[in-house]
Amino acid sequence: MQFAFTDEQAMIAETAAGFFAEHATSARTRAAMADNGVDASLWQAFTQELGLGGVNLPEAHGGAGLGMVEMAIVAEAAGAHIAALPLLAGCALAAPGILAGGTDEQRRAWLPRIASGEVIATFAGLDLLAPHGGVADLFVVDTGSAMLIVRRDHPATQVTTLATMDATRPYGRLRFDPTAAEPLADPEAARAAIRRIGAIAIAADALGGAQSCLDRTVRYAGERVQFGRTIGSFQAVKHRLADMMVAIEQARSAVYWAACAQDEAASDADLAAHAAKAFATDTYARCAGDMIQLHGGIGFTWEHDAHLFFRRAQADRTLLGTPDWHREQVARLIGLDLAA
Amino acid sequence: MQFAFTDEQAMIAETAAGFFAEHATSARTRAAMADNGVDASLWQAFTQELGLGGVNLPEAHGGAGLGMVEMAIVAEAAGAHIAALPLLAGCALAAPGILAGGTDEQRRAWLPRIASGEVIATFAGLDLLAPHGGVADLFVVDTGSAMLIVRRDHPATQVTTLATMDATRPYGRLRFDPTAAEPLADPEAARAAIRRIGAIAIAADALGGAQSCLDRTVRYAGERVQFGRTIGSFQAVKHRLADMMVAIEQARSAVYWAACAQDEAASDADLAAHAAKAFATDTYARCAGDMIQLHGGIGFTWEHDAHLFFRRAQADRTLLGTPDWHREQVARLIGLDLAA
Amino acid sequence: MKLGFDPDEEAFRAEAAAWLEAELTGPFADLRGITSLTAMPDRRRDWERRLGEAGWSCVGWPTAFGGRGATLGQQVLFAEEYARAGAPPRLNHIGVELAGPTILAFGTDAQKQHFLPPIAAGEAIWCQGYSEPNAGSDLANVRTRAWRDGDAWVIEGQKVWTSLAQFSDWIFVVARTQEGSRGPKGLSFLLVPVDQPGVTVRPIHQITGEAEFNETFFDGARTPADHILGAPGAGWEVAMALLGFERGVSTLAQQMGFRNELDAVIAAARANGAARDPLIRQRIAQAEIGLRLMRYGALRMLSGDPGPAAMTYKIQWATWRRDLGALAMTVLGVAGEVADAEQATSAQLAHLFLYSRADTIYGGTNQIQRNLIAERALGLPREPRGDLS
Amino acid sequence: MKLGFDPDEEAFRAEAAAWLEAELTGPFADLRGITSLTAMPDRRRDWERRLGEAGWSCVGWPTAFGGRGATLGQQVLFAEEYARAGAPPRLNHIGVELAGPTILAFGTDAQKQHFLPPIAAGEAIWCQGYSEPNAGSDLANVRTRAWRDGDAWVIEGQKVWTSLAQFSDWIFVVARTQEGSRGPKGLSFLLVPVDQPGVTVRPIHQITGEAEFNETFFDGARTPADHILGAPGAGWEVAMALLGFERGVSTLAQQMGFRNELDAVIAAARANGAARDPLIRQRIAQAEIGLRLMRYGALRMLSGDPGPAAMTYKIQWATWRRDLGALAMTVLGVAGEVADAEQATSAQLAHLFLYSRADTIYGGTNQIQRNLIAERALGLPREPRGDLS
Repeated sequence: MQFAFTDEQAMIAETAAGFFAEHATSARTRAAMADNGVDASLWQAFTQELGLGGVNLPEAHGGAGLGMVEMAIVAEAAGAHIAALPLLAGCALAAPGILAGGTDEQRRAWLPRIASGEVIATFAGLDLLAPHGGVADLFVVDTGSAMLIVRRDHPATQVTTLATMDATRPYGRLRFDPTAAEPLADPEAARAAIRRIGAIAIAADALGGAQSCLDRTVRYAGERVQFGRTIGSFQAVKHRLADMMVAIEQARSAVYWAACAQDEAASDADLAAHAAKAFATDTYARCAGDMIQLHGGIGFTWEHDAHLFFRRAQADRTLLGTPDWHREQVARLIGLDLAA
Repeated sequence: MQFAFTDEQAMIAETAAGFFAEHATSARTRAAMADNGVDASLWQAFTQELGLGGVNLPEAHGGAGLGMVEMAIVAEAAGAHIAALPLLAGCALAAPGILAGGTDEQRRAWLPRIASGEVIATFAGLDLLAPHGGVADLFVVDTGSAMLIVRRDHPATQVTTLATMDATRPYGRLRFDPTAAEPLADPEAARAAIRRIGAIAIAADALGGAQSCLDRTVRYAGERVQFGRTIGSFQAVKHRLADMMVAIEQARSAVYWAACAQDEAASDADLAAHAAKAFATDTYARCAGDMIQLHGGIGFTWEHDAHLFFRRAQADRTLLGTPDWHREQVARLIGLDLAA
Repeated sequence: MKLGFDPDEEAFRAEAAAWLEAELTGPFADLRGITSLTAMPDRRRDWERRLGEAGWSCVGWPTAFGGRGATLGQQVLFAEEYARAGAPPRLNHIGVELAGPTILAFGTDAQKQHFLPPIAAGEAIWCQGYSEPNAGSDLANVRTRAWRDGDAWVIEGQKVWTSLAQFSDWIFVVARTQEGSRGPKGLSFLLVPVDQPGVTVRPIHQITGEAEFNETFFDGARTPADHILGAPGAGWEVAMALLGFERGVSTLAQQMGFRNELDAVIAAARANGAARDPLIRQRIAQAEIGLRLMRYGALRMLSGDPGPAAMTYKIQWATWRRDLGALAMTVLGVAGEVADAEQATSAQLAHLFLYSRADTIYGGTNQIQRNLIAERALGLPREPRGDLS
Repeated sequence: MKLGFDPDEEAFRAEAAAWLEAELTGPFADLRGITSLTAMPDRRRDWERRLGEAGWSCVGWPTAFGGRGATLGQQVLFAEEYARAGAPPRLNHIGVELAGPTILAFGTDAQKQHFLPPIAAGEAIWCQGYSEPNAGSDLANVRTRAWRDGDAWVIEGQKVWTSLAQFSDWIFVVARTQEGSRGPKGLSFLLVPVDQPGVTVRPIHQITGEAEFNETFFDGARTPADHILGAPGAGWEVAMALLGFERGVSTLAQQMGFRNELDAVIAAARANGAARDPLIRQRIAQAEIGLRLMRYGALRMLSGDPGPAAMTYKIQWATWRRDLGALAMTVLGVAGEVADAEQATSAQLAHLFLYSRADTIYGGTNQIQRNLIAERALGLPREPRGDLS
């Protein structure tokens, strides 16, 4: 038992943090938001130079051969900078689905190209809304029974990009011909992997975002003067920030518990993923809201980044199930339905 | 439209506040708590000298001929001093039930004696728990179908007084012979009156209690020194107290809206009663909890009155339905179940 | 205590309702149901004029200044009927509800005669120059300066969050007229025409993407010497009194807007089945209760002597609306986050979700409101001022 | 990162579990399942001695002082097995978890030899003398005085909230030894025997009706000159370091107690049908999540370099437990408010509801915790001290 990063994990965390801090600037994110929601050169650098497009895929499939903890580390760093890239869609949804439920052939066909960034992949559930669907080449689609691989380049495939509250992860609405789609061999395994890995990756994104909200607000509170004092000297502000930190530290425990449990195939891995998704995305929404509140008027302007966090926090809450839904799963898993 | 006390109502409020401030002292309340939950001489003074035992009963039945607003005023004042007397049990539950659903004979037999304090009356629902049941001479009992009048002096009637969290309103568990009980003529009318008037009276008790929690805590915060400052100078304390006041002022609107709506037989009288019960008792619980918190260690001692408020707040929450249950009734009444 | 209305009040209500219905199905049908504060400004200016013409613009004002001399009950009813009819947001809200009452309270007879009738007639649209980049919550930290130059005031400085300035004819400006003064002392309350070379209005884009607010720059702006409310240097008292008028009858009209928003949430929940979810039901019920309590709280305030309880209103409604925005998104789920031609409701509620984050900030943040309540209503010690400039 | 335990750790776990099972079905069966901190003190003193005898009292301490020299993982496992076995609350919690580690960290060799083995052997029960009537949240405002008289310290003053003093042999006292000093300066950390004429312990009845806490009066109390930890006047540093030990492995044992309480709530909800209520389900799930996150938060702290995150633990568990108390009452309804021979659970949960209100107060109120986090972890300005005495 050692619930702390290994040296290698600490190095990955440092590398990822540095990478996004340098490249995922507000200006570039806003340019991507105004375009199709992907900072293409960021994505290229991430997959090619950093080589982390397949962080959690086996080396045999072109990945880095690392685990969920490392995936969470990367997602946390991306979330901290609201990076506009299809990391969640590809690495945490589509690829794990293909890896867990695909045939060898399907894995060989797609996973190396997803890892390299050559193919942008995403996932759509019953509502046929796919994050980053507008730019995706490949869709894994849950029809309720089957799990299908749908290619963008098939003539029957149509994607309508929808104006989306979180423009760093715009949804596309998918139309396709099911008879032309290719089913995954083991839909249950694919579905389970997507649910669990997706939930943890979103939770990690939320953790990174929430921590940024806190960090930036602490900085602002130390600079902004009202009533002849920095606003960070007011106890109401201090306590609000302290409460953010309390929640964030719990979210951090949740994310890495869930990631570890996934890597170790622990018996509580499902419970942990639900807990992490519910807790971390609630925390993010609250911290992003508090960020706006504590910035006052300036936090309500388009030019300030606060609303980028606020919008992504909302997207993190609802994608793959709301916090209420995940808590209900926890209630079920701990046996509330058993007879007394 | 004039949503303020009339001169007469203001006078009743002043009289009631003065009466309870003088008589319902902490020492007397604690003596009643250690005994049977009734300060007998307080109850006698209230019914005989003040003549308010039938504040909301018609003069023809020995009452003061006033309405629900006046009843709420009195209950608020009693709640402000956590008075140990069967005001709720008799005036807001049993008597309104008999008045609304009883025959003329039943009304004549019991209402004047309840108003005068000669008979202590109470109410029990399906769980057969009656507030102040241990000292009651008369029970109105809801069996789910019938509403019965049960006399304590019948040989088959047994009451077990239960040690109760709120010892100013101890529950008695009733056992009785249904065949020996006397049904009310109109059980539906009795049930509706008890539900609505009881809910508003409890809400008024909660309003008075919450306001006392705020007043006493403001006073303490102005006296207690820590870190060389009165604790009331700390923004965290100030803001907590401000939030208490915000909630209490809403609770006040709720209680008197509900009381007026009842007196005017307004179409939203049921909704108002549910709203008042939910909001005011939530507010009381929160203010009583905050009172303990802001008093620090001393607020956690038996000798300090904070826990008397805290216990009564809990009793107010659950008697006649929890806040959640009352909100669910609001949800129903505003048509959430109608088709889209 | 009495919540019902008298027959003569009900007669007034019927008259108002009939007039509104005729206008809003007739010549102003295009404005019915509009909720945006920035939509169709020209037509809404026409509407202000029409209200003025028919005597429905400032119903509570004395008839001498273009009002209707309505009683409190009548004002309450008009506010409700106005909203019930789906009439548009008042383009001149600030003139009618804030500038007007302040001029009524502090103006000289000549000022009242000069300024009030054009407001009532819908001819003079007003906006508010309080906040500055370094005086947001700290309203008294005003740096905009003004000085006398002959028979005029000259104004230099910058205001921010000047809502609707782009449509306004007049702005009231709190400016520092006593050199070297600090805090609330040495300020004056000036009435300044917007359409002049010395005034520049620049929109601020807010998180919804719209530009309802502005920065307003004063660069040698001028206004006649007698366009000052109260004595020179006594502007703070005027400015604070004005904030009190925000808690007037207009709150009821505001609440009818909230009613529409809550109804939209309820409709969405019934449409998508969320109304069957017990968690959603609780939150909708709590929102319903909160809205009702705002109404009865407002009626208590308007009915007599509310005492310091009135100070609780701002934080109440702001918090309520912010929570409603969050509830709306919970009801809608992912569908609330995407623009979809079929879902007008979704766009309205997504806008509410974002926009309502400002409610707990502007006009005094929730934190400032709690300070005010604690200090002025509960008598707790004031926050000490620091010595950073 | 690794959450699982190694085989040798699991072997240690099995050994501990077997020993505990044997004792708690054998000679100490009467103590099994006890949760009250005040119940059966004599038997729990016997239990402390038995733990010491078998080397299970202070498993993390060096063997030289009566410990077992266990690794972190082993300590974690022992804490869990101890709670899982239903072993009673440690009567000497303060000695084992606070006094002992502080003496280990700050004591001289002679002090370690003198004080530690009796703790490990269950022979010396300790309590804590920090708070005073005017130094609750303001811990440094100590008025208890001590001075040297020959080869002894003489102590005058009053402590309050001295948990379990009635069962204790020793008390550590933060006293002002430098006349005229203020705040954290001039304090010393003294180790004082309780059983002497100069020490009087008087119970405080708390809102549950029990008397777990005490006032402790020092009226010419004496202790040998060398019974001081750290230098005279440097007691504040020792006192603060001690508070850090509250976040050690014992948190895991505490959490196993929380587990039992949450399980009682879940059992009650399943028994009375509340477990089918979606509102209750949400709150129970949230409590479950909160408890798990406390566990993993504690493991993060214990596993390495938690940094300032450890400061968040107190407010976390205190708030969690307070909320659990409220949830318990919601689950039980009116039945939770009455004592009923058939419902032992109800009494336990009603007690939790009342008792847990103290959790957010003692050991640093939630407000003080937020100050600490804001100032020490986030680097925000400190609250200014006032000049009232």
